[in-house]
Amino acid sequence: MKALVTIAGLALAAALIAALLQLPPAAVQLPAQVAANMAQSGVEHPVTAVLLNFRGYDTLLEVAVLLLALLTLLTLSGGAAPAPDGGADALLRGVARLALPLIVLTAGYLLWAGAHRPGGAFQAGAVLAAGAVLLQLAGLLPAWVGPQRLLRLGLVLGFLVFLGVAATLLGGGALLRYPPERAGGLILLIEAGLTLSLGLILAGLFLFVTGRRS
Amino acid sequence: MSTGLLYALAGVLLFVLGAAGVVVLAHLLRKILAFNVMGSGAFLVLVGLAQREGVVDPVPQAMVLTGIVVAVAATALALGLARALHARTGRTGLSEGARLD
Amino acid sequence: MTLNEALPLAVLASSLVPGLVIFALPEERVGWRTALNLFGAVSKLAFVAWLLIGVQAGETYGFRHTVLPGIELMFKADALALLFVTLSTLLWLFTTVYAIGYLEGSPHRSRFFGFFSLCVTSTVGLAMAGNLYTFFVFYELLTLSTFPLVVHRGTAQAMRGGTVYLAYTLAGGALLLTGIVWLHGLIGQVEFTHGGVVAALGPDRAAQLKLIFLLLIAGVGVKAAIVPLHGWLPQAMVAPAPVSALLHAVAVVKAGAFGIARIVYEVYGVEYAQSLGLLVPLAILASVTIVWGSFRALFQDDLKKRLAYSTVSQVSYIALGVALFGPVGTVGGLAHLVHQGIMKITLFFCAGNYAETLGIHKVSEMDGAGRRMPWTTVAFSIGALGMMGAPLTAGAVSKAWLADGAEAAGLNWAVWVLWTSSLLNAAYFLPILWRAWVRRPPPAWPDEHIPARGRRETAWLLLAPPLITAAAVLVAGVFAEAPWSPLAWARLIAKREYLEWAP
Amino acid sequence: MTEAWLDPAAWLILLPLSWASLTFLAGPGRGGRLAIAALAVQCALALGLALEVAATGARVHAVGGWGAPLGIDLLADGLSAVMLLLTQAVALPIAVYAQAYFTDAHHRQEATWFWPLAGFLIAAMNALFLSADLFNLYVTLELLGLAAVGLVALGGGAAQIAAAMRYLLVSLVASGAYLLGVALIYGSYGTVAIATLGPLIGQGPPLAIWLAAGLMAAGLAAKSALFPFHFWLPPAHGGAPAPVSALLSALVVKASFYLVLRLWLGPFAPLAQTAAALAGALGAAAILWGSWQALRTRHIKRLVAWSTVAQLGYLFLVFPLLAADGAALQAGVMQAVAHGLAKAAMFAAAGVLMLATGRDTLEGLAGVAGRVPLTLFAFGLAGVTIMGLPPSGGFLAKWLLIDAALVSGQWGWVVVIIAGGLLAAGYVFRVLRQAFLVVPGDTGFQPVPRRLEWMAFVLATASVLLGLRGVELMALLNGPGDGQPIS
Repeated sequence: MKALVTIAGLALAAALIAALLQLPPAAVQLPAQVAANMAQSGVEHPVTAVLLNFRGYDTLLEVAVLLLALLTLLTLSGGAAPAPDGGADALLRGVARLALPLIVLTAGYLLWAGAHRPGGAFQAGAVLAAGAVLLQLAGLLPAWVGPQRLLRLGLVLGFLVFLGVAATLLGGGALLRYPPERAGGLILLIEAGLTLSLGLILAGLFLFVTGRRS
Repeated sequence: MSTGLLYALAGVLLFVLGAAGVVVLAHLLRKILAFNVMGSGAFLVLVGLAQREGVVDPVPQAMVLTGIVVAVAATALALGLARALHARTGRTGLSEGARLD
Repeated sequence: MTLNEALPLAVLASSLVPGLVIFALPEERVGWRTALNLFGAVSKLAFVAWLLIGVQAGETYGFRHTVLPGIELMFKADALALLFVTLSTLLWLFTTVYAIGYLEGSPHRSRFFGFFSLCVTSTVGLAMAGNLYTFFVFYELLTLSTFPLVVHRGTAQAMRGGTVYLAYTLAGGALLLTGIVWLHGLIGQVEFTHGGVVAALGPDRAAQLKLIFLLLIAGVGVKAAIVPLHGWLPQAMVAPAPVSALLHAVAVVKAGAFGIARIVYEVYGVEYAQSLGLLVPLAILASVTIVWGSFRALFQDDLKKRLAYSTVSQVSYIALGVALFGPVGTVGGLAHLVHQGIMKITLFFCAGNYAETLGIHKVSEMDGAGRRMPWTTVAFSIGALGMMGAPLTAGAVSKAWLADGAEAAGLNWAVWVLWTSSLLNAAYFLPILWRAWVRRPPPAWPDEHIPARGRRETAWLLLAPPLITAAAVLVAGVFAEAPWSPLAWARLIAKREYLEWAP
Repeated sequence: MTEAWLDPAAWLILLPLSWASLTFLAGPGRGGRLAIAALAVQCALALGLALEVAATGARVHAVGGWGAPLGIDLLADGLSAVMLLLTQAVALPIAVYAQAYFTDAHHRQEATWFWPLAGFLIAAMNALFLSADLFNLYVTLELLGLAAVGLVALGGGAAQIAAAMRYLLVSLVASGAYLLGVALIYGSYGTVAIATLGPLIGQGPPLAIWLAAGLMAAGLAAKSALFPFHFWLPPAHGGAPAPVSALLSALVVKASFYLVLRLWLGPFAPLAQTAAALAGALGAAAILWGSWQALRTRHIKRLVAWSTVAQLGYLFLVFPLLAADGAALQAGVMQAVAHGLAKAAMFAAAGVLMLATGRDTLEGLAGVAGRVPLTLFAFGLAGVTIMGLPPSGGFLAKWLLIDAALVSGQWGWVVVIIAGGLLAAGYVFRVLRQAFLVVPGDTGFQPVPRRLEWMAFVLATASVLLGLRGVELMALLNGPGDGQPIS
């Protein structure tokens, strides 16, 4: 088995490398099109423009993928009692308390910065989630059990806002077709919603699972 | 040879390495890590190959961001399943499963 | 939709709709079920009578529905179709009456009568099929709707019989399908047409056409129980008597024989089939089956199995008639399609009566049965004599035409086949009659369910159907020359197939 | 052209996404009625879209208003309209079934997040059938894969989790291969829009495109459980709760097949002939091996799941015949639709049989025919389609396949198709025979909600009646006029 896989892998790698080395230049140049349409995109950073405007539909589905992962984890661990406090040491607890405001601040900055430089909702949400994980490790935040209504609302809010915007814009002629003058505001609205929800989802991926010691 | 192409070639190697790992390794954690190596390889090819002429292309970068999030979700799900399997059977791999089902 | 389109559909619906309703009826609604069954059977008969009158007057009845581009579900109630439709409809009526009596008080009757109606629907649809596609649809539906009837008793033995039945018929269906699709690819939709449709393909396709003929005949030959494809028929005798009666004397085996007639006359055309040299091998195959079936029947002690082997033999008379090139043989074969049906159903009804009344299942148990059940035994005797081809019975008429047809076709050996078979028929039927009439009855019957009350030897519902069909055997024999006899109808068909022939 | 506001294509994606989130919000085990109502609307939407496509031809919805290649296009043509119709038509009865199934005491604890997971699953399929962008298709594939894995794990038992894990790993490696293919394509041409790629690949593809096509086809074949990548399917489909098995077997595996077909007929058409014989050979192996295993297994649902492995093989037989005859495409689509309806019916019926007998083995079925006759009838009708007997949709599919094989002189496939049908009869009648056995005494059968029986029956009847109305489906597939099947 191993030998077979090795041979197949080597052959595939060799073929791929050979293919890459003889590749002619691409026929379509999207960067030029991206640059030409930046003014209508409502943001200044090209990656954000692609992510939330030109290919915003990908992002919509990608949030659904995250929600799905969380849902499945919930079916696996639903109803388990949270583990007793780990009793983390005082130093960790202190650091976590100090770091929390900084984490929130950083997340806010990343969200705002996404419009014109690398950053945005995912990065911000990830930082928030990291904060939640840190708190849990420090024993300041209990692990989560089956989500209550408010938490469920928080988890799907970003996605619902995104969907709502997408559906509303359908009236303008197409799914997610932002009017250029309002694009910036709408994208910020979506990003804000996503930051909260993605933070909760990513945190949930950890906090719903740690509840149970196997 | 441009930097972009170099990245792409490295990506090919990582992809093949990771894919082989998923197939060959027995421990689920290793399989999951191998999958991540494989995914990273594909991302490198996507970004690197598009920029082999030296022009920065934001489209594949955005795609890779999407891909990373998908990979995060998949990894979390896989870890959750592995944990649940371990909790119920004490097993850390699938191959022993053949006997049980 | 015009009336001429609607009538064939009405014939189908008159058994399909009651069947579906019966499925939904709770088990205990006996009255409703009986009413529905009889209403369906009688209204079907009325529709068929209407069709008969119309077709004789030269009307054409048909219906088409496109299923896929180039594939149509197509019904055509022509003379040949009506021969089979009328037979099935009449015998369905009698069998329904018989089955109501036979199954009284047994479980799963809704299921039984539901599938029974579906089975008749399939038979009638198959008879009226206007092209090979439609023929195949109903051919397979017939298999599917009869399987639950064969295994109705739910015993392990019934399951074995059902499995053998399925294995044979589905495999046959697969061969048939291959042949049909192949032909379809060559000439498009294969509509049944007087004189055939494949001759236009030209001589360079002859080899392919021969192979296709082999596939088609092998496919329908399974249901027609042509040797060596007959193995399922004796096994399927585990079914309840009404099922054996209708399905294995009429619907299923006749579907096969009827298919042979359609393929030879209206797909290949007799003349073209003859020029390809396909008819003589078919005649040989039919002859082998006739003799082999009769021969095997000799050694069966189980009454229904003896009848089953007799069916194997008798159904091939039809195939033989079709294979005899010339109108006389055709008339004989087609008339036998009807005659054999009424004779064999009589025999199966009687066999069911012996089993149901006295628990007699074997020939060796029949001693003196004629004294205990004279009327049943009279009916049985008429059926048996008909099978032997005794004068004044329907069997004599068809055998005479077949023998003439063989001579006309120049196949004198086929006449000898018919004689041999008649002798063998006598050899396996006469001992039964001897035992029943002459031997003394045993002190106790194997398993007497229904005690004799005065002149009534068994339940009326069981006795009336075989008496009527036995009477029909005589009527069809004595009045063979009447304008409404099965023979007259067979001549009408032959006249239309052989355009230059005047009967 | 309808108003953009009412574009059914967009709503077929938005609606299930919305009810998936709302049923999550409603809480564990809740939201069934909302889902059923929404699915009814989706059925109407799919029908509306199909009528529109049939009347005016394929239509494009440029998401964000940018248009390919900068933006993502949604494309609704005959093929996608057929698949969308199938998806909604199967999902609605199965949702009604699921609601009754999960209120049953034995299965209530499995219900937790069924509705949101099912919603995302259906949204993913609708999105996949409509997408005309290779990278967007990757995202929909992942969405679909994770939703399916989540549903398989729903039961929560060790066997189910192991099956889900195996399914997830296959699915991830497969979509990884697909993604690498997309990366190579983007690298070669600078776009992933299918419409833009078609003419580019037609000009003589470099080696990278051949490899990309191979990687993508292999990944999708693994997701479709094509032999020899089928090993994950029987435990996953055979172990999940009945409504889940129905959705997975009837629809999910078809989604990746659809994508193979779409790519083969579309951008990869210039490369298509190379691997066609291989695809056919693997399909043939799947038919024989899957049927053989279905004849051997002791468990009802395993039997049905192995039957899926076999029936998927027929879909891949289409590829070697595509070049020869237009009938092959029709056959493939007909088979996909007929099998979808029939397999959903079969799993639904199998679920009822297991509820009624309280056992999951074939042996336990003895005598069940008298207790749930409607279900057994449904199983039989679905079986008619699976065996490819008339007048079912499966029969038309088989007819068209044999026709295409004979016309192109490829006799070998005919033998496989016929043999597969007979083997299918073998395993379908294994179940029916056992159910017809009469057993004496009290068998201890449980009562079953009638709604479960009726939904199995409705789906099975649809799969058979499809055989009488093939014309409409083919007209939709071919588009208005007698033009080429799909652009």
